[in-house]
Amino acid sequence: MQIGQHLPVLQVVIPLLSAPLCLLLRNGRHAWMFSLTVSWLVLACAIWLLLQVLAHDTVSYALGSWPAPWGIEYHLDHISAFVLLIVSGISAVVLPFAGKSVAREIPADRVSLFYTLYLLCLTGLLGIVITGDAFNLFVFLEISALSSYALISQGRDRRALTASYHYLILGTIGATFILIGVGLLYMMTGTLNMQDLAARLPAVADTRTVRTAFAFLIVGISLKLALFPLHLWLPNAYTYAPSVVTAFLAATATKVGVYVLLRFVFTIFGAAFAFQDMSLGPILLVLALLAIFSASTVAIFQDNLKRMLAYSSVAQIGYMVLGISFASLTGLTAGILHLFNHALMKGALFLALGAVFYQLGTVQLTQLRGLGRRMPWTMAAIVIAGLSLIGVPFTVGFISKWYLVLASLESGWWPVAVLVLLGSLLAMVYIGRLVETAYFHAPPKDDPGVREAPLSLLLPIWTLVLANLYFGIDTSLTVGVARQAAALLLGVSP
Amino acid sequence: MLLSFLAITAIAVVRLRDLFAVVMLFGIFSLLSAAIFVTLDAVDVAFTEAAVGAGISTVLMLGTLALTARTESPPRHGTLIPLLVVCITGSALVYGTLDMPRFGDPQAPIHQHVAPRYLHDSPAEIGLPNVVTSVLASYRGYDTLGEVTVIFTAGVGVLMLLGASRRRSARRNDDNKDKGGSAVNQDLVFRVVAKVLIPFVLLFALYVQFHGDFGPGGGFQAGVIFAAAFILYALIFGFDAARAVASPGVLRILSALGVLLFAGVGLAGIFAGGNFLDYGVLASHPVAGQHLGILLIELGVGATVAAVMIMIFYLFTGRMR
Amino acid sequence: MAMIVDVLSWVFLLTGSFLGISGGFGMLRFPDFFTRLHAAGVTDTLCAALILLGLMMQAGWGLVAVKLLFIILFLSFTSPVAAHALARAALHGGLKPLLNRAEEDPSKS
Amino acid sequence: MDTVLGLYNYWIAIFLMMTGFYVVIAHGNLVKKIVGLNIFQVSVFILYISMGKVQGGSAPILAAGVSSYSNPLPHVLILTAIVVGVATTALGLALVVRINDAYGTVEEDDIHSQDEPE
Amino acid sequence: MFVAATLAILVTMGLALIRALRGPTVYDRILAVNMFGTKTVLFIAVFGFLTGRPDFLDIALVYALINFIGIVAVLKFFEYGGLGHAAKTSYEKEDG
Repeated sequence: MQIGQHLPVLQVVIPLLSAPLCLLLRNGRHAWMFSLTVSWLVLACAIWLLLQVLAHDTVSYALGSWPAPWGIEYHLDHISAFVLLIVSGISAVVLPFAGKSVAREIPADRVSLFYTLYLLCLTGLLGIVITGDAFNLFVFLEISALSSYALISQGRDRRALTASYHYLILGTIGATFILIGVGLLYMMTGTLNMQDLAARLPAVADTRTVRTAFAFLIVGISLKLALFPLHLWLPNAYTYAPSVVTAFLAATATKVGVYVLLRFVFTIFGAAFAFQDMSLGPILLVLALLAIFSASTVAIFQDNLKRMLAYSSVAQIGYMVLGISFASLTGLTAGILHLFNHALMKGALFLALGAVFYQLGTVQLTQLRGLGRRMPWTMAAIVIAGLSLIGVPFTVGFISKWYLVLASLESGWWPVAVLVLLGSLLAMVYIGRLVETAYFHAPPKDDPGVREAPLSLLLPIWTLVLANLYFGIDTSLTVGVARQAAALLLGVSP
Repeated sequence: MLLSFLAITAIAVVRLRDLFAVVMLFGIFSLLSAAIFVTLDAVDVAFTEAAVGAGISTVLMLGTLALTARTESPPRHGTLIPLLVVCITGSALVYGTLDMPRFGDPQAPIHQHVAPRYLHDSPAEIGLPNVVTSVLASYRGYDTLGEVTVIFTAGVGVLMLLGASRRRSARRNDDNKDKGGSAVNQDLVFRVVAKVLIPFVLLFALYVQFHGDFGPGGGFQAGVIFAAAFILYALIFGFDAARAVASPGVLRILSALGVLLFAGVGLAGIFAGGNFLDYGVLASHPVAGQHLGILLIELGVGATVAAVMIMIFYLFTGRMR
Repeated sequence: MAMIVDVLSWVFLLTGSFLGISGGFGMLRFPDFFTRLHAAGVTDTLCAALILLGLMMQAGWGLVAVKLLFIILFLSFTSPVAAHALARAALHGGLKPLLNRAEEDPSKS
Repeated sequence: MDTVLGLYNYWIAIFLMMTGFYVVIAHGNLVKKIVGLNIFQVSVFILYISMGKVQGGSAPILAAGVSSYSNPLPHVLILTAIVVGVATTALGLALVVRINDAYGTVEEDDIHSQDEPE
Repeated sequence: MFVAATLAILVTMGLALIRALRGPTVYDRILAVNMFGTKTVLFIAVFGFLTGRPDFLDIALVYALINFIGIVAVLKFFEYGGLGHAAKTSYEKEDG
């Protein structure tokens, strides 16, 4: 038996198997240590897989040894390996943080349940990314969705419950739309395997059924990834969820949504169908720009910092979709890059807010006055990650903005480039508000004596912050993989 | 004809404000759709829909109603926008149907491409008459693993939401209520009938579990029936009596074990030299291996489903005052 | 012999169907709950038993017939019990005359 | 006419879907939304099963003397989807119960008005 | 002849459905649902014979079982929880 050969399935099955084991562990601390180990193991798998993909271009694995259109196949290429790395990497960083944070935010008798759900959520997200079967994607989508509903509902505020409920309703509608879309595609081609679908679709592409399927899939996926008019579930869900959950989901769930969009649009339907026949480009472009501006503007007026960052997430998803909407090599590269970069910065920001919440018990802007001196490390992390969000040079944010501007100029849409820069300005305003309050306001009179967060919280935060800086300077790995992935999706040479 | 019934029921569901009636109608809706599945040859699906939609879902909805309010207050804002959204979506779908293969057309692409292999080769490759079971457990076994995981997730999620901290107080109330007695509990007729029926139902569940290879049925349906027998027991003899038979702790372990068994069989495939979920390598002869594998994973499915369903039922009823 | 069984089964089936429909009409037309319960409860079991018996004769001896027998047995247990419990619950809930009265309302019970 | 007959099943399924969908988005009662969601999903199931039907075919359980079977694959998919559906329902209802505990109501409007002052 | 039986069952189902829709009391609806359930059992049994594959009676058995459990559950919950109070107002609304 060779482990290397079974890696694709182990990547998903390890967390899947450990979830029920975790349920059997009654002690919260054991459950945490167990999940931590599992998560690092998963990260190791993901790195190994990325190396395999870089060496062989594609890796596939037939589950149950049944050949592809009959059985379910795992199919990996650059982009899926890259997203796997993002998801498992973020999880590996978030979990060390979770130990203390969860112990404070979740009642002791539910901690092991919490980690069970966390592992299930991880399983679902990994399963979505790795699968090569359209229906299997739906099943894993539901695993991740159901577990995230339950996780979000564990926030302390009672509004976490309603937020989770709304997410459940909208998420299920989205999933059902995807189900309808997949069903229609199946009806026209007789297959569920993505490669096979891609091969058989062109023959029936010019039918109304396939067009409807396309529309339903796009709407369903957009609901899941919170594209502009369908983002309504996101701000509340992220605001009221426990800190760890927010950080994990914000950095991974929507990214996986974008991945699914890429997968369906480029691999299954093909760029020609999506962008020429269905004119997806302009639609996405307009929605993305609307997302950037409306969400950034709303973010400026938020007093709850988590909510502010949640709106900022909606805006950032806009940037990713913007990159996709160009349907050019540079545009896609920018989109995929931003996928990675945004995971880093939002992960760092939400974790830092988690640390603030851990010490203060609130994330209201007004309560943060003068925090810059009391929690210097945490606030410094927020500042650096915030700069990255704005897109200041030497941070990852700059890289993705740079490629976005490049792509829009390449397509000859210079107004879009200007708008991207204007969007950064808006980000500057809301991050600026935060910095101003934290550093230039005197601390409140009734000083509660806040101190710096413990090391075990700071370490994960700073890991992400340093990654923000590192990948902002040394871009060879990220840009290289993103360009490869984009080329593969478009079917051109890089 | 049945479809028209369905349409009428659906409209009634929209219009009625009495949630109790809505749930009853939903039960009818479920039964009807299951009957339609039978007419469309999907016997396994009908089996599941009857057990799940008409059984579990309805019971859960009733439980929720008992815990919350019974009537819906009239809507306060306009219904125009939702109506518009619905119309647009609906017309998009109708537009999409225009190029569809006609209903029942044997020449449609789905009957030409992947499915024929299941119908023609599965007797030789797997050796079961029920093709649905073959596809479910072997060709697309991984989907089924995902499905079990979904159920498991739901179980853990509900446990997280409704379990733990508040159970103790709720339970005490529950005790009082049981002693105070309701007509169902005290009714001799019910008790006698239930005593006679429940063993048969359990037997039937076992039959469905192991007969799934030949007729409609399998682990999932058996799990639901098993759970149904328990629910019946709990309803008639009181929740504490049921808890004495299967305590929540046991259920928690059982639900985890089911998933572990399924995934374990998959891993066994790897250790025996095949791929994940490859049952063919589990025994000396591939077909025998398939049989063994399917038997085991169906057991896993049944265990998890039954445990989770009973657990969810406990959690809902445990809150009743 | 086969002929007799055949005819008998048709008779059963038709009688069962007739009972079913009449029960349905009774359920629809009768004035209050208890009369409707009467209509439904009385016909339901017999209708089911007759139709299933008819089917059994058609099926001949075998697994199918055994299953049908089980269904008959099951229905003949549950159907009257359900009707009985329903009537009891309705009485319990204070549904004596045509209109309902909630039990906990002291002025009416 | 042929078109109408050939697509009748699909159209009814679509009509049901839209009814369910309407309930979900237009109604404010949380329990009813879940019911609507269920109807929505069940009608998608009907759509799937309809496409698997073969005229003159029979249930895909192999037996001697039967030659034409309906397509088993949609059945398998829908079995999975039903399970997913009930899982969602259970979780959704559990949330409703908790919301009722926290707010004392299951009407969306009342919940909004309770949250607004904060 | 099976066709006749099927039709009869369908008609009865329709009648029960109307009663379930019209109410007016909860008990009427429960009764209608119960009857509907029994008729579905019969429908499935007869339909099996109609199409010549009567091996699927398991489903009918499950229906009968689920139907029974449903009724018991309704009655049980009905006596429990707050159903009694809310019930009154809703009757009045619908009667009027």
